[in-house]
Amino acid sequence: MTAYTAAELMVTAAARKIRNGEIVFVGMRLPLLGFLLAKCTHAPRAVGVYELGIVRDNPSPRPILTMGDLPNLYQAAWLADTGDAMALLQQGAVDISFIGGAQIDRYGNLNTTVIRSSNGIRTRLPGSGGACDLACLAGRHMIIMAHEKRRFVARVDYVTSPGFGRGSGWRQQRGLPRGGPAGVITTLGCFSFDPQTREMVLDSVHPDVDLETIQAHTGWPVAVSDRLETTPAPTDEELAILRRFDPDGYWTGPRRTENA
Amino acid sequence: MTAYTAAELMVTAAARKIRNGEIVFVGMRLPLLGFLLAKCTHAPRAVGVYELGIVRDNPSPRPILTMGDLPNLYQAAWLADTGDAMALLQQGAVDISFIGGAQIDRYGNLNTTVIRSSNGIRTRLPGSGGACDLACLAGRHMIIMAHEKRRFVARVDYVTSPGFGRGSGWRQQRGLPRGGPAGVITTLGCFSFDPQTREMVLDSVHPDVDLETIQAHTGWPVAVSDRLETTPAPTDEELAILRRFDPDGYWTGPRRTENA
Amino acid sequence: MPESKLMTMVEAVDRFVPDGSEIALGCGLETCIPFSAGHELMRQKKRRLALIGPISDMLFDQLVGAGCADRIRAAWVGNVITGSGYNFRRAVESGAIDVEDHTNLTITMGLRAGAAGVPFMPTLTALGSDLLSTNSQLKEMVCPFTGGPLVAVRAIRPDVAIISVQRAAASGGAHAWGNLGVSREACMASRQVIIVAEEIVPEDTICSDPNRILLPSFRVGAVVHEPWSAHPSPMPGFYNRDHQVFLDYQQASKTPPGFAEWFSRWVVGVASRTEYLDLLGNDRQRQLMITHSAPSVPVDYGY
Amino acid sequence: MPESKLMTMVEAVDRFVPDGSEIALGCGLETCIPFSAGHELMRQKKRRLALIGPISDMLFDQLVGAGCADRIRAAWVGNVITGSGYNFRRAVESGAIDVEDHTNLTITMGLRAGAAGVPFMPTLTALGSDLLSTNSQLKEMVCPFTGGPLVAVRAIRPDVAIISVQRAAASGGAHAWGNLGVSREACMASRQVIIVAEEIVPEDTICSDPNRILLPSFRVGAVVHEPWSAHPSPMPGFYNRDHQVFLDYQQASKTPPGFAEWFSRWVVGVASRTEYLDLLGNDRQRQLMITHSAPSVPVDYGY
Repeated sequence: MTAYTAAELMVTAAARKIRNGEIVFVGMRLPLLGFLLAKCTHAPRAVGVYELGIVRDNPSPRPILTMGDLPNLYQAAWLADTGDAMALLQQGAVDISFIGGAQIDRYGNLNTTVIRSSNGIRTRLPGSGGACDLACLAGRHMIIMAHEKRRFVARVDYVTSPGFGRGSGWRQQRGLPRGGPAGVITTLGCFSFDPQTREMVLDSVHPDVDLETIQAHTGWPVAVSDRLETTPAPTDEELAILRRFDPDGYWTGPRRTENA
Repeated sequence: MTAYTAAELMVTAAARKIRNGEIVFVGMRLPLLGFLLAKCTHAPRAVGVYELGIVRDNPSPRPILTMGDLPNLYQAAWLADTGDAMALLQQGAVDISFIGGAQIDRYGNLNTTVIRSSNGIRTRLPGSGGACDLACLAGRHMIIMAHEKRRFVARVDYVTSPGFGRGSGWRQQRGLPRGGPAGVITTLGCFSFDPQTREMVLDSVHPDVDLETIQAHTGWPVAVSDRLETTPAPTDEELAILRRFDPDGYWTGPRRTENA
Repeated sequence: MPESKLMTMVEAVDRFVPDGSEIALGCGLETCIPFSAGHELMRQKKRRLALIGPISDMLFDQLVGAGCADRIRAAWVGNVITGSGYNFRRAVESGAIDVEDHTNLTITMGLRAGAAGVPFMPTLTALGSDLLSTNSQLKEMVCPFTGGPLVAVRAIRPDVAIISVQRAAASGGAHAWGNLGVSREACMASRQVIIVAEEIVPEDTICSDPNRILLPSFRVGAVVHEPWSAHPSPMPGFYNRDHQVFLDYQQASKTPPGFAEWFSRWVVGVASRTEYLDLLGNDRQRQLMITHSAPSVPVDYGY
Repeated sequence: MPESKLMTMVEAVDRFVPDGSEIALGCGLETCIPFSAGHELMRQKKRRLALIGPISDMLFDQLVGAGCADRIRAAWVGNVITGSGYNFRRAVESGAIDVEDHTNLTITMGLRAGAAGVPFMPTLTALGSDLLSTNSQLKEMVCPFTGGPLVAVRAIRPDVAIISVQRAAASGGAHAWGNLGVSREACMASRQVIIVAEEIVPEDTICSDPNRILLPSFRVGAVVHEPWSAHPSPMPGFYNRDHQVFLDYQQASKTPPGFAEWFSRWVVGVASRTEYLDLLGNDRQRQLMITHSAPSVPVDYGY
């Protein structure tokens, strides 16, 4: 079996969440690769919608680093306005999306706006971009993020992208028309959300990771599935495809730039 | 002097209301010709906006009968959506527009929706189209219509396109952001509106028409300007241009189809 | 190879327009009106349709005359160069159809709301008009920021939009050009879209210019290849408006027997658009075809 | 012959962007970002600008670092392929700038409201988020039809939009292609528009394809001819994204002295875009130019 990086494992896990024929709102960074991987494996009929105002149903003719790269526009299925892409989302036409975050809590609420540390220092982050929209309006969304204790907190400092709020019934009360986080893919494991309590539940741990490590990096007592598994490793085929799309390992290699 | 039809006189009077450089929302029928005439005479920098989603700043290369005729799309300055044309209007970017009507009252309110006769019979008309929008949102609008007693009524049966409502201050009270009718060009004369009372005032009578005829065809006591004039006849140049754009006299000839 | 959505007009109308549908058509207002689709709706005796469009030149009047519609959601129904639509007038006056009276702007905002996926959009038009009292889909409201009065237009979400365009691929990717009217909004607001194309072209032709694509092909249900589908309205790049047909229809539709005669000759008297074109004649078609070509300067989408 | 609006970038920025302007730029989000205009704003030491755009890749961070802005109305400020914008972060943390936090959708709806001429537009996004409590331009409201909760986004009307496009005529008619982001809305919502074009072409080229025209030319104040205006962002039809510049800028901007060095070399160290390109070098430009041409299939606007 080929050796792989944590990012490659995460992208592979993300790609597997896309069903064939689904409309996928493709976010920045790792999700770009996850969508391409799904298209080239089990979900050839998946369609990608990009916030720049792009719809694609075929892979770009050469690797791209970001969605605005010109190969991503070549022979696109639609080039339109950001508003048109967001309209598909707001209508409920988007089945699945992927977002990241700097902070997350047990209900999948995400913060990418501002961190307040205990000594009163604020750290300003880039903001929502489309993340809040995807969290509010996609049929379901997957969260991909680094698993660190400062990120997995009891309560996020700012709700940029609503998850399940304070738990059961909260989204309905706030008037969110649909959706909610379907899972979290971290550098250590994969989580889903309990259908009743809406709390994050550990479904799988990545190879060579143990439960204690996950608990140590999580700011609340982790709920664990009765059927806890080991996250399946990327297959050789998946790795080959990923490396075709990220030949220099910019997103999935050890050289990947980490940022909040 | 060349002989001319009533419609030619009316179109000429309408064209003269367009100032050079103005943004003109060009309605169906006679206004199509009025705009072209103005462009070719005193207002070469006028720009035409059409509800189909067309902006033109040059005349079409051959005569058109209606705004959707292909010569009106050729080398247009913008081909876009109806919503884009209406957006210019809603923003307040349109200086002047022209509309017609089946019924009008002394405050310039227009009805193109339904006529109720005294014996209870309803006559259904085509409806607003863009007329209500132009009456609500253009910087000013001109009204062009046949002058008949059944059309010039004390009170319209239905307000399709608001004029000055019940008079002074009414538009502001209803929240209309601007505008109002600037004048009425009929088959018999030209009217403006009193800046205080907002009532229609006769400014000019067409050649060979007298005041009594106008009063006889108007369902309220006509207010007459202190400086009543005779409507200036179309010049030979104006007529030549009109006939170039309406060579078969479809809109301005005796064969013109009259419709509510 | 993407799935082909090519089918005949008979099949597309049969499959995607059940009785009772709310249907947007004539979204170019005066251009690209899908008359051929309208005539097939009449031949299939569709009933209780709600017709949606700002202005559909004289197509709505024909559908009303044929008894297909019981509701109209429009800004204007008539015959653009002649005025009144006589079937429409008769049907409203007899109570056979209901009218939801819009303005061009209110119906546009309603479709834009449907397209954007929001339940309404605000507008400044129609304040002070009687439309506010006769159309329940328009409501006066107070702006949450300025405190001033506005009109809220309820979102319009047609069951199906039928759009005549110049060229399409079998997958549903379609190029439309000229004035677009409310075509873009209607496509995005509708649950189902039928594309009627003058030409079927390879996918590559459509993807060579993705900015000109009308809507994502996954929203298209059927692609019908039907040349001259918009006659007598004009189709940019193909044929001019056939004014005489509008004048003739005005005369014919003045009385119910006149309309019946027109209907039996031009609609039920032909089984398809091909037969309609035979009846129209080659000479007439030749006269209408564009003679001054004006190609666009290409752009490059390379990398 | 229509009036020419051609002028230099120096003149356009001087004339149409007074201190304190609200300015939309980077409306393509990642593509066609008008970096050359941004650098001229910095050279002219513009102050107290409000920067408007969903995402302007790293341009907003540069303008903040140069001290040009005191307010940001945006969904995301950073450097797309590397993450955080360090000048932005420092400026917010020190209180030097205010941020009006949007999402891509709320800022789009705000610009669409401005473009449509209405005081707000409703959206379903941001419900339950903290944006509602920190951004006064977002207000929860009740739908007049459904009774359900919505977010009203106040209209955004920038004083000026600066848009980098592929080709324009002297009159202001401009062709833009590729993903358009919020360019159309921003142009229609803004009181003034500056077009920055890779190529100046005859009016006929623009009018040969009126559907591709970005906005009516009477809304354009200035046309600036400036090749490579968007570098290092990509310009469809001309050049690819220069990723290395974004990586280098990330490193440089981590500290104020690093940023100062970058600024003195790439902004004030050059008097114009021409000098910037000399500094960048011909080889670099050659590497970025598109090598796979993909022309659009023309359409016909004849009659």
